[in-house]
Amino acid sequence: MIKKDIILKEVGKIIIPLVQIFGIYIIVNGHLSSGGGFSGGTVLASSLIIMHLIYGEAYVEKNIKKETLIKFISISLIFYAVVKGYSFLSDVYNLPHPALGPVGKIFSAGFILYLNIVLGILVASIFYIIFSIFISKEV
Amino acid sequence: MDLIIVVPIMLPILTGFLLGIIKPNYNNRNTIIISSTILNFILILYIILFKHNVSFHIVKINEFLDIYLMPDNIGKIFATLVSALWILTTFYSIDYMGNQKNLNKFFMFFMITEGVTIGIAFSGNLITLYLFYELLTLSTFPLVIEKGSEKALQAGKKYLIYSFFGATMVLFGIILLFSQTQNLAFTPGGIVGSVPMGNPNFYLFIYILLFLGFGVKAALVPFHSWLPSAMVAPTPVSSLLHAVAVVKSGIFALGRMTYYILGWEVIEHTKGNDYMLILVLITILMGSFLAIHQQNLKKRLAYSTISQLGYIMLGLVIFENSSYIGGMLHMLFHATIKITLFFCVGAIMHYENKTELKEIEGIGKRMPKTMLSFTVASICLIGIPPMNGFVSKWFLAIGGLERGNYFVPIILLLSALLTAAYLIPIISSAFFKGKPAHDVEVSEPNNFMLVPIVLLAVLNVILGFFPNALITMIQSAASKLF
Amino acid sequence: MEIFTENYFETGAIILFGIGFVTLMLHSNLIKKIIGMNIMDTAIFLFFISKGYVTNKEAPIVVDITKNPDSYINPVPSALMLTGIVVAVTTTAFALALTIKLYKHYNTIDLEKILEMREES
Amino acid sequence: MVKKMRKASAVFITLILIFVLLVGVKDLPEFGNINNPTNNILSQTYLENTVLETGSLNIVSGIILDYRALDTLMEATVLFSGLIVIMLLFKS
Amino acid sequence: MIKFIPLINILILILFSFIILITKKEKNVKLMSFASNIITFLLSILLLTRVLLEDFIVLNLGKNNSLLGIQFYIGSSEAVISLTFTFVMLMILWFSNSSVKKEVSEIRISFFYILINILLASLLGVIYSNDLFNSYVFIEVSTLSACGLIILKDKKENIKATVKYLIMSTIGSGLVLMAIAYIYSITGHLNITNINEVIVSSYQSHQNAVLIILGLFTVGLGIKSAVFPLHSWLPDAHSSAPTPASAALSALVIKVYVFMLIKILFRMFTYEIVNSFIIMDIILLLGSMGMIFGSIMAIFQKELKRMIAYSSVAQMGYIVFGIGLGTISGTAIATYHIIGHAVTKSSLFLISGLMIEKTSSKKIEDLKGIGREMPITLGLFTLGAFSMVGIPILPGFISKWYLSLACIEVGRVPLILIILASSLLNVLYYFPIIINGFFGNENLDGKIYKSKKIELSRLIPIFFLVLSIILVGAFSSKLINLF
Repeated sequence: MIKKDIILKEVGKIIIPLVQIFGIYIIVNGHLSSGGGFSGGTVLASSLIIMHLIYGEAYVEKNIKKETLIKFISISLIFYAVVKGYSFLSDVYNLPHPALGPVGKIFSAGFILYLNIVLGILVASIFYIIFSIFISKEV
Repeated sequence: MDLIIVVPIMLPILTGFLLGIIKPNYNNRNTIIISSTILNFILILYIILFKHNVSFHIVKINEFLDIYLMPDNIGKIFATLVSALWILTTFYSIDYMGNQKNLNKFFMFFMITEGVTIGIAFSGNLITLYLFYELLTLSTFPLVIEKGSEKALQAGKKYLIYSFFGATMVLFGIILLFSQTQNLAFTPGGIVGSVPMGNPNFYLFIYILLFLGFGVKAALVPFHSWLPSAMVAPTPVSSLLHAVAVVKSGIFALGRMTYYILGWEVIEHTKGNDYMLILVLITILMGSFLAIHQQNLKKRLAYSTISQLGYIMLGLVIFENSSYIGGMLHMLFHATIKITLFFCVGAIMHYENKTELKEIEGIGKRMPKTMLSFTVASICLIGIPPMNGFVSKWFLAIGGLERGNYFVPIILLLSALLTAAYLIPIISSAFFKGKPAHDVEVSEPNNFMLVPIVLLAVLNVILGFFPNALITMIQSAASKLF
Repeated sequence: MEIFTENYFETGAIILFGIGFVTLMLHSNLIKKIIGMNIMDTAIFLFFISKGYVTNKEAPIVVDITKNPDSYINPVPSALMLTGIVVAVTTTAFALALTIKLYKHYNTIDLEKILEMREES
Repeated sequence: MVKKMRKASAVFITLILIFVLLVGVKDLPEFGNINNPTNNILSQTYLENTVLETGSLNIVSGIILDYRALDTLMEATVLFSGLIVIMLLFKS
Repeated sequence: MIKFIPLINILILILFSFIILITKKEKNVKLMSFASNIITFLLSILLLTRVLLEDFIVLNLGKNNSLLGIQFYIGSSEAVISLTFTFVMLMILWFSNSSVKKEVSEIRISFFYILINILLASLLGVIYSNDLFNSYVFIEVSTLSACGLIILKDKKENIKATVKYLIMSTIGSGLVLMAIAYIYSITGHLNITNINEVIVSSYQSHQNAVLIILGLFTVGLGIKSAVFPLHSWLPDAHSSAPTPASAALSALVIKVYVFMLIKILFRMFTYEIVNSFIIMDIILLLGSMGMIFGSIMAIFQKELKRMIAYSSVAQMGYIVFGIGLGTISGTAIATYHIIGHAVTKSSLFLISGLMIEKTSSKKIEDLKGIGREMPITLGLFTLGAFSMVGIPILPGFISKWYLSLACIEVGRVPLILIILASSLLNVLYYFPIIINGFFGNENLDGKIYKSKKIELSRLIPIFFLVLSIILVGAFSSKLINLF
């Protein structure tokens, strides 16, 4: 196990929020600039992984439990599938769906923003869970 | 109401499954199978007498796979033969098999085999015939390996592999034929003559494939060796295999194929029958010669079967009216004769458990009725006038002469001599060797076994004296062909 | 020959693919096999992406709407390869997990040794 | 010895594969050419319609999240099944 | 709304699998999995009836735009195959309802149901999808979930088999993706129909590229569907997996890839194009070799499940053979054989699972006399074996017959010998089991089997499968006319 070095902890205090904010930025700007759910989710997952490496698993567990992450995964996948199924239907039968909004703003582009967010959550939690499985003791 | 022609096929099969399911005890089983066989015989007689040119589609899956029944004269005669002999065999085997365990399975397949054989007799097109042919292999296999010993399993495997090999050749032929004719129904004179005649070598190939394929079950010489090794089966089974069910089905299929599918003009045009004639003559002589050297009685009879089957096939490769009649007659007569011989040998095996030739000296004094019937049957088989064997051989010889094959009667005479040569020693050693008659106490088999034997012997004689009814029936069928 | 210099992008991708393939075939070490798998996938992505490139045009991210859409490269390969990359990542993760498990069972990650053990037992 | 043979055959197969694929590359259109079949009606329509129909300035994410969203859904399912399989592997 | 059934099938299956992940109670897990599969089955029936009315359905996903979006194409063969697959999967679930516990540890059971749902969804996706890259993604999903099904048993050999399978299928999907890249670079489309329009006009100018594309697709999909020389992963994987899983893998999974090969060869390229290349002869050769060598290798197997796995290599040979003939009738009979073999092989695997569980031994020679213990089970096995051997009216016979007719049609009569030879070889390895099972006595004495009672809960689905074998045979002419 990695030695809990004071420098690591202090730097982590600064770095981790930056990384998370950067990831969230990538996710929500997925439809405006390059990036999107997957890349942003990976960045978020990397922040969680750094947290796990520096402060140990218990610390992460205190903030986010594995069960919650799994619930996140399942719920976000369900949301994604339902929304996309609905949008496929609405394309054919012109059912109502959210307005595209002003092009170039954050809140625009219909479903894409929400799908990006969902994907971000999904990817982040899946990658973190896989990492924690790999690193965990029982292996 | 054409559905009735399905009943003789389904009744024995259902009886068999009934036996398999409810597993009755000795007496119930006997009543069930005896009543079922007799009922079946009556049904078939009814069909023959009152149902003319009936036909029935059981299931029509697509243009080639329709299971179609159409009994004509030949089929009816074959079915009668089968059902009649089956009754006798049933009585015989009830006594022979005795009261050993899991006989229900034996009789189950015994009954199923009867149904399948009648199905072969009634089948109205080649694919139905093929289906029942495969089923016959599958349903007789358990009878062959009934003893369950390692030797029996080996013989069974041999039988299975030979039969499936033959069936595969048949299937190949059928596929090639179907690709040309798009039709497989039995029609007198053949179906190939109707479609434009293609390359004769193609039809020659088909003919040879089908002949050899069906010939495997008919113990044609290159493929005969399963028959002697299938002798491990209990005697009723082997008598059925030889006299009635299996080999005769092969012969019957050959007849169907020759006269009802390809048509004899076509075959003659391809010269296929000349090649086959050679094989058939080899079969006749080789069977007789091999039979002389056998010491085991059942093996001797087996090889004699091979040569006698050669006679019948002679009637199928010489395209003459009288030789066709001769072949068909010999199919029936050989059935009755050979089953008699097997029953006698089986009785000796069962009561004296003697299987070798040298063991049975003086057996004729112990069981005179049995050996007397054996003698009658042998005389018939040798073909001494006016016994029935003579009639059929006469027609065969006439056919050969009409065709101008003068060596056919010569070969027939020669093989008759050989027949005598392998049957007379049994009789002589049975009657004229061993201890004098007065100090041998007579012990005949009991009536379950004896009555069928005597009945069959008498039947042979009767058929020998009054064959005309049969001849006219066959003639009416043959008149459509020639 | 000059066609290879013109299609230098595809040529390089193909050679990279060959390197990955031979790594996968040659080494019996599972980790090296997985590395080979990844090189192969990356080569294919490179090959596919190169299909979308058009000389002196820019990435398909609209900065001002008024610009002529013809001034962007073909976006389809990029879109497809985003999907492909995630698939490859998942497969790699699964392969690594299998390797860990195999190591727990056999104490070696040499596939040939492991396969030989089957013959013994 | 057998191992050497296998290695040699592996190298041989790879060389054949590379050669075949390069022959294919020789047959492919020129790299980066504007007239390639890849720059066809499909890519043109994407470039023109994406911003208008989906309102996403990033055309790629517009494609993967709207036009070809089924791909992305399945991609998420791939991730999901990968997670399932790995969890399954380490459940004991 | 009916035209959305394909999408609804896939969505329902994966949605329920997502929900199962966070459900705790095992009862609810089973309930949801059954519910989703039954819904899918019924919807597939509905879809088939619709397709029979208007002979194909095209569904555009994504702005309802046939050019930009992803397209589903459901012809009659797709509809029939999806109906068959859903039916078989439902029967497998019914069977495994009571028997998964015996092979899979308690905590992994919910994963089994998740993987089954995802697997079926991805298979249906590969069948429906008319878009190359989308099919590729579906293929990856199916590969991962198939691997998961294999490692449900926590044994050494399972993991080893999975590693083999994973490496082989990664190479396969790599080649497929490469082929997609090539085809995209010479046509610029991903939709099979659009590619077809472009390629028919322009394939002369890219002869080598088209040949290489055909080769890459054939090898890549051939690895995944265990076509003969590339089958080395199959026996380990299919024999070590738990019984329901191996039934699903051997009956459904390998078929899908070969069906995608059919779509690519004959719908994307046309008969004229593929017949003008040497590739068809190679495919024909592979099929013939598979038919012969698969059966020969099956003869020498000691374990029952390995033998059945090798026999499915041989049966894949039949399908590939039908494809390799390169005629419409050959393709139709290949599609028919996909269906017939799906039902037959699944029932054989489930029955073998029952036998193995009863005798608690994988070996074939330990099955002697099993017919006395479980006559009904061995009887059903016999019917399945008859279909493999080719007794008339059963699917195996009909496939052989039509394949032979197709051979005559293209004037390749000697090939019929290969078909008949392989059916003879089938006799050689299926009949000993039946014979020894029914008539081999020596094994019975001194051997005490477990309880004699028949558990209907697992015999009924097998019975339905065997019934469907007979039905597939009985309606063969209608089916083949559909394709």
